[in-house]
Amino acid sequence: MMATAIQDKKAALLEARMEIEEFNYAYAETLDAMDVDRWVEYFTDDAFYHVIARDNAESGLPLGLIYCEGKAMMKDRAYALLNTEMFAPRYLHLSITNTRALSIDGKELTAAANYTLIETLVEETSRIQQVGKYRDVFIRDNGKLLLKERICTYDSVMIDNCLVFPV
Amino acid sequence: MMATAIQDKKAALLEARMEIEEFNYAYAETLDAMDVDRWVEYFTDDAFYHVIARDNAESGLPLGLIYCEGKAMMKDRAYALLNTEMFAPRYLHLSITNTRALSIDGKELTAAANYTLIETLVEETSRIQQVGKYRDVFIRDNGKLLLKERICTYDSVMIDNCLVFPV
Amino acid sequence: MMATAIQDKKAALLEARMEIEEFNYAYAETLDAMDVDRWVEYFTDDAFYHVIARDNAESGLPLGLIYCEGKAMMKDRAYALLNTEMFAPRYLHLSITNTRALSIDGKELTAAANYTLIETLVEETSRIQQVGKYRDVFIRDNGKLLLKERICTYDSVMIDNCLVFPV
Amino acid sequence: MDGDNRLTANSDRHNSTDHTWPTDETRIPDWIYTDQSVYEREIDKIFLGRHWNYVGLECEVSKPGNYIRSYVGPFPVILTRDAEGELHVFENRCAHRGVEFCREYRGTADSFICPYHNWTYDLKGNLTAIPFRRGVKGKGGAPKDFDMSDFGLRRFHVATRGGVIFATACDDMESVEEYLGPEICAEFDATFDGTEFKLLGIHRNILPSNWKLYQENLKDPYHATLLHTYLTTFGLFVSSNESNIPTDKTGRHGGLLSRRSDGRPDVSEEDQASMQAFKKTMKLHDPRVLSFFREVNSKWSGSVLTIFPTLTALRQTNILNTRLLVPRGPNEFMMLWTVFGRVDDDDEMTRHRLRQNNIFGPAGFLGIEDNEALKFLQDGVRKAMPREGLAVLGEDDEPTETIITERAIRGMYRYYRDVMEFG
Amino acid sequence: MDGDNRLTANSDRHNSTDHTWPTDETRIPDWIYTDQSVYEREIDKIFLGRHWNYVGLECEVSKPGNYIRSYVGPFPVILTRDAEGELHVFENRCAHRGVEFCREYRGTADSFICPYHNWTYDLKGNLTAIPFRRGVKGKGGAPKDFDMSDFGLRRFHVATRGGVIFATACDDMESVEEYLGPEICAEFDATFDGTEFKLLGIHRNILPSNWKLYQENLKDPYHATLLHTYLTTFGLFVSSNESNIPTDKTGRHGGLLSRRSDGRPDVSEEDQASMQAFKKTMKLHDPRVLSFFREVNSKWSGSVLTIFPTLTALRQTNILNTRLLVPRGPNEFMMLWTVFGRVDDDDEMTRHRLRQNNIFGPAGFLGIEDNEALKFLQDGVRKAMPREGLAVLGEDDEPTETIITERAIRGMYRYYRDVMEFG
Amino acid sequence: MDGDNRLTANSDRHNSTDHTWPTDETRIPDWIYTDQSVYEREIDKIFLGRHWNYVGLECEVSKPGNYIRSYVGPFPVILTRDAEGELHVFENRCAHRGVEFCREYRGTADSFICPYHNWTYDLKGNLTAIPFRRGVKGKGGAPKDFDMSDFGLRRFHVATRGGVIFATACDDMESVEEYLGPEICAEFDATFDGTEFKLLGIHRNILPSNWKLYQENLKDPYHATLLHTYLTTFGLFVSSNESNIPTDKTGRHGGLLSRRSDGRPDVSEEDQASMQAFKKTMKLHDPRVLSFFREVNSKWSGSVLTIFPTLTALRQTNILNTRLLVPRGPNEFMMLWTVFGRVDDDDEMTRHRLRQNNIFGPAGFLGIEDNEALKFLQDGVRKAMPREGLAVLGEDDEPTETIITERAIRGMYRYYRDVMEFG
Ligand code: FES
Ligand code: FES
Ligand code: FES
Ligand SMILES: [Fe+3]
Ligand SMILES: [Fe+3]
Ligand SMILES: [Fe+3]
Repeated sequence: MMATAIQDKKAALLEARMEIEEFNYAYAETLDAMDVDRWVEYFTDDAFYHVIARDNAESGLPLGLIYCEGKAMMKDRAYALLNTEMFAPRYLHLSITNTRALSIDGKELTAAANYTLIETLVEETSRIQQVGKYRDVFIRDNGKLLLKERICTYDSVMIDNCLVFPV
Repeated sequence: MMATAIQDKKAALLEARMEIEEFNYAYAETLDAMDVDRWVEYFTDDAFYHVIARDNAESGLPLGLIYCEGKAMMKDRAYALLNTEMFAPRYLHLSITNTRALSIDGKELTAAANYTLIETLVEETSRIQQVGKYRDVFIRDNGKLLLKERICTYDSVMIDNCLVFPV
Repeated sequence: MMATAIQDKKAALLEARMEIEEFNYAYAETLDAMDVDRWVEYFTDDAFYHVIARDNAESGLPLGLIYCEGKAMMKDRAYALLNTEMFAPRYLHLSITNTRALSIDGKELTAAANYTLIETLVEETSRIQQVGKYRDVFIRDNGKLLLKERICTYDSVMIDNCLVFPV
Repeated sequence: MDGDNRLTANSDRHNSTDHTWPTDETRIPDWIYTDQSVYEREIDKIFLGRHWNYVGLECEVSKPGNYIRSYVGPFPVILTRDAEGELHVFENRCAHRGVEFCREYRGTADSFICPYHNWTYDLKGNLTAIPFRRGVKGKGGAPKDFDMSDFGLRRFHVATRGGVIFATACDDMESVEEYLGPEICAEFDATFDGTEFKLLGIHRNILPSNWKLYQENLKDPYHATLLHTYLTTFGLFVSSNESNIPTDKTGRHGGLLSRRSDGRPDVSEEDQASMQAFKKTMKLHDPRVLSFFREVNSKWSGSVLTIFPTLTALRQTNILNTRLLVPRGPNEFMMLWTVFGRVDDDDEMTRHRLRQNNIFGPAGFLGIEDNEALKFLQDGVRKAMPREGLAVLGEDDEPTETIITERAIRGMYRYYRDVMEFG
Repeated sequence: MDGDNRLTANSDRHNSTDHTWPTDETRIPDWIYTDQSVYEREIDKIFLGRHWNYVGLECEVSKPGNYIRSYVGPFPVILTRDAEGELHVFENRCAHRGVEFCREYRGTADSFICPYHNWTYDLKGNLTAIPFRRGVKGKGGAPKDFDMSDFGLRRFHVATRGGVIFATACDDMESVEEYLGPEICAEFDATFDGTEFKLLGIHRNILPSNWKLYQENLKDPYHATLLHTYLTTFGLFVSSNESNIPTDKTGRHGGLLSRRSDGRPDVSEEDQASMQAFKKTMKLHDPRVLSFFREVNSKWSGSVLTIFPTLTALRQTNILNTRLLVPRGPNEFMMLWTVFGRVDDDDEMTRHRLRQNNIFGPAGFLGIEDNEALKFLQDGVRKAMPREGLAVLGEDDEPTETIITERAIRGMYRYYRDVMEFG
Repeated sequence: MDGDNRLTANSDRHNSTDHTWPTDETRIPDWIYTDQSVYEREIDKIFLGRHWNYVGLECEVSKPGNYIRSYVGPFPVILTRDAEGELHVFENRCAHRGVEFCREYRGTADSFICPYHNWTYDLKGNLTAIPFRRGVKGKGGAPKDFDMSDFGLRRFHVATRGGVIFATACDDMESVEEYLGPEICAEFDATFDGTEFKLLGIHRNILPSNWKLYQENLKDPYHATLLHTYLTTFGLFVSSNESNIPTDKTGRHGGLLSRRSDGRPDVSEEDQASMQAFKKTMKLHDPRVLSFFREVNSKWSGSVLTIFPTLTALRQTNILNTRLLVPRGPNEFMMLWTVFGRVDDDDEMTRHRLRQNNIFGPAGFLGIEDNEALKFLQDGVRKAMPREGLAVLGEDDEPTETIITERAIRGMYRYYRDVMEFG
């Protein structure tokens, strides 16, 4: 590519990263509030949301801790969490760092980020519940970004009891 | 709003976020250096600084772990910490992530962020001392941002011994 | 300085910070992948890479946990890690936050950031292996940033067994 | 009423150091869940005793040279398939200085080389090489009479049935079939029906509770209708489903069998009253999660088997998995959860299983609730003033379709008390 | 001098398994702070013995249906106010399988439903409902003769005074007034004077030290002038303040009473010499923190009461709080710190209290220092070679206004040794 | 072969509560690495017994008033140099209530003031001041007959040799020279040759293994050629290097001495076969790391000394360091690693040492491997079924240049068994 083309690409990716950071920080705040009904709205109708242990992912095993094909499945999970699930009270603190915009192809953006979920239970100190990486595909839907795919690969494969909310 | 107005607002908020990130990162470095005299200078004279446990906040209980009405009280705390307090040597590592600019209204900005304070004591490994969220009101004082209000609501309501320095 | 000059400087530093964030996030992903061969390429040939305990640094003691004078030493470390070292399988999660551009002087940039390395061992939960601060000198080498110096001063001076990969 | 249950300084607070079992069989003492010496006794009497310990599935080590890390009770072992296809289970501890040498979850190898001094073992656990065994320049090395065959890795007896692999330290152990007994073996064979399985993945988690509580949980039909609103609401399991709760004659193994009703569950008003959490109105946006493709020759759409001591096997509609319980002291255990399908599944069937597994697992609608409930339970027995728990529901001679019962729990503890030789 | 205090292999290192109390009452053995068996003995002899255990304030459960999680010694309990306004304290442990069912810091309810099988308890702790008690279709369920009134939650006797709530397992317990004794009760009543209180919030922290060290700390007037430079510098407490240190006749309870001098403290040169940390020059930028609005009928502007075993009550200028010590083994305790005002406080008075609380609490100028000092102290007794600590200052028959004294500490341990039956 | 090493319910699983030492000296029991009571016995018999415990180097406290935190066995102590330049080692625990008062890694002071009540100690550990000792206004304070000289900090006997500082609780201890014995003392003196050292820094880490395993590791020439490919590949240590492994006559101390071959190592085909990790081809991009400036009067370019109980001293080409092992129970120890040069090093020599230290340390090519291997080893003895480890290589009367040997390990445990009085 010519130097200027490279510069343009760099500028576009930087701009995209800024926008995705805005998206991710809003996303995290929605989950910290356990507002899973709104969480669903960060995705396209046909979105694929997958939370997968790094050891399974690296062994080519498809099992997901959470595996949602399409928004409908996410809605069902949101409903179940808010209306049928029994779990201890907890505070969630999801920090998203190292956001990277990797490519832009027309309406489609690919991106990556690190996430760290710190959970605090009643009368316990705060502890790391899960760390992992997002691998994302965004699409731009009249000016607004939506997740078409979010693959959450987590390092914390030995789960401390259970993961209640999505990451 | 018209599309362009929305675009302008988005652009303004993005710019504000960049500026607040600069502010927050400098703020964190000041506290990691335990330079509480300089910490005071991040606030307006009439600023309100409140560190409150999430369980108290959510129960509508006003008690603060730290409760400073105005810079004068912050100065007194800074003086006490540096001149009268006895505590074990420690290293502080305050990371501020997920910074969000929420609104701009003339000179006044509202914002939010996540913070994680990792403390390291002599001959101990590093551990999470406190995680929480900032809810901020900034004002612009000839070009410079100052905190008019910083409410630090912490998840880590079961405090590990004590919190020595502000967050 | 005149107001505009200050504004220009602020703008330049902000732009530099954005660029360094891009650099740091790519750097972190390279290390999380344990791709130390590529890690070496983030540095200039004469770069100085130093990982030093905060207690040594603050006592003026020069001993480094890792001490590399020039890229050649880094290459040797990379080779040793990938070809001769025995260590348990692990997952690395390096998050870099609070990136700050501190000064710009011609081709040379100084910067700082916080880093947090979370390590996950087989059948163990994720834990903080090391937190610390980068003090960096970047140079611009036809459009591309390279590290001329990265001093990693870590708070976690009581190391949990050993540090296998650079930070 | 006031004055009842008044706690007094001399009300029943058992000294957890004197371990006499309550005479009333409906009472279960706290100390079996929290006492370190009881835990150590379990190691000898149970995990190294006359029992078959589940260690893995054949589909996890399908090819010669495949191995996985596994456990017998709390002891780390390696499960291998050697070049001849034979399965072996041996300790993950070097015979030299004691290194736990295998640190990978799974892999393929033709030998294991201990990292410390490179002593080498074959896939049967035999010691096959010692570096510098003859020394250097004739100096040093192992004694002339050193016989490597005396220093292999201690191995367990191995047996398989339907692709499920068991190990034991007992030399004159009966067959798995006899061990399971006819009632449970029949249900075991219904799930592990001889077709070849395909590994879909592993869930791993640490539960802060005693390993026996998990077996209890899956022998407890009572909680399913009350804790798991998700199940009841969608008729995967309600009190009106046709059910059966067989146990083997010793009481150590059990089954929780249910037949899914078609369409909306029929739950009587009276039963709904008992189920405070019952929700009539919930409807799935994506009902595929619950679709059921009949794949086994059994009337039961749901089969949960609890095989003493540390295996649970689940077949729920099209979910297939096993869970291995790995004790880590009295107050904690690790769970390795192996999810599988069949080799002849097409992609859509595989995706169907993956979708359906959302219901279970450590982030599944049932997994969350069971794990949380067991944590609360361990907190109770660990922190509260000692008190005997109750297992009073149902009768020991009741018809096995009775579901409001704790018969299977009582049965397990009758066997447990016996094998642990508690007076 | 060299040669003194020479450590020798046979110098006093007590075997912490033989618990004989030193004959010299000014010596305090290490093992009462670190030994597990001593801790377990405290549970029987102290927390479940003839003592009133503080569990909360009426303003925390002001309305019918209000409840909070609390503790009696290490045992989780629930404090409730029932529909009739009566207070109850009972175990937080289900009578069925043992679940710690209440996981919320506070709330309002008309019953407690255990999440595992939905057994239901009323606000008195009575078992009121068992789902499917009669089984389903006549099959299963609880035995015909199962009497729910036999399986309520074990409850403690409750008493209140001045809005402070106590619980005991002792059946023939004396009144709180008798328990406190006249000297301490008078000061208790001065703070808890019958006006209605308003909850301002709770501080929670974990201290890595033995619970008794906290009681010691607040019975120790000596440290206040030396550790807490903040206090001394601003004349909240200096050796020249008028003070009094009453104890009850058993020695288990104590008070630390002080009268604030107006303006700058008068500290003699000689005393300043003793206080290496003394700072003459410090001036507050915002003196409101120290303003004192007289609100109680007492000559004492500062009153710290240590009520055995686990309550401390603080009234310092306009700061009002209680602290509940929750032991978690010998080396750790949890502190629940209840800060309150009065219902008739106006907003400015509330803000004043909130500002003033900056001085105390886990991030307060005193809280930081006390918590750090106690951590260092536990580190010492836990890690160092065993050695007896000293409590040599003052005399047991000294005038109670003596402040350079450890009389109250000696008194507490005289009682402790006695009730613990240490030879 | 199958049938060998068959684990059976009654195969050797030692009850770790009965501590009888194996009769075969080539067998080492697990329980010395994992048993709490054995650990407590080590405190009395070893760390407070007739041994010199390393506490630091003179270059760490080079000036009057300098001090560092250190340890004798698990006990926190302070090492000071007083105004007269004399060295002192005393407990870090206040004689008053027991506070661990010194929390700084290092510093300079003329006294230590305990934060709790400001009791003050001089650099010899003498109690020199008690605030308000005479009370206030004649009230309170210490008893008239209170003699501060009775309440200093308990101190250890101190000895130094070649700038290395040792402490003991034994009153009639022999000299360091006698303690080391002629063979080891000679090598000790070769490294600590009387020149003045310069502190370069400290590495600190926690190893999840028993402290004795670290001594073993450095008495084990066998692992060096096999685990540390880095060493072998660059000829810092290969089986063909000239080597010597002396021990003192008791067997407790040892040396691992080697002479670096020039250029590429000469490794016979046969030996390479034994070294699966051997890499012929590796070449350094920056060979400065391995440059060797001869600085001591010794034929050995590499000298690792293991001084019982808790010192290891390393001289490897131009790397100089000592390691202090601080036990923290049977399963963990802390390592304080002091790296130094010589006062007359120029900047380039200092940089050379810093570069070379990349090879060692907790992120060094050897440090990583040893720490990982010892972690795996402790995992093995802690988690696996009890089994005796082997130390069978070499013979006790072999020539000391033999390197494929575990003679030094056997020697240490012969002494250990003896001093621990194990039957
Ligand atoms: S410990 Fe395994 S080879 Fe030495
Ligand atoms: S454990 Fe509480 S209802 Fe069963
Ligand atoms: S404890 Fe050290 S002065 Fe009181
Ligand atoms: Fe369940
Ligand atoms: Fe105090
Ligand atoms: Fe080594």
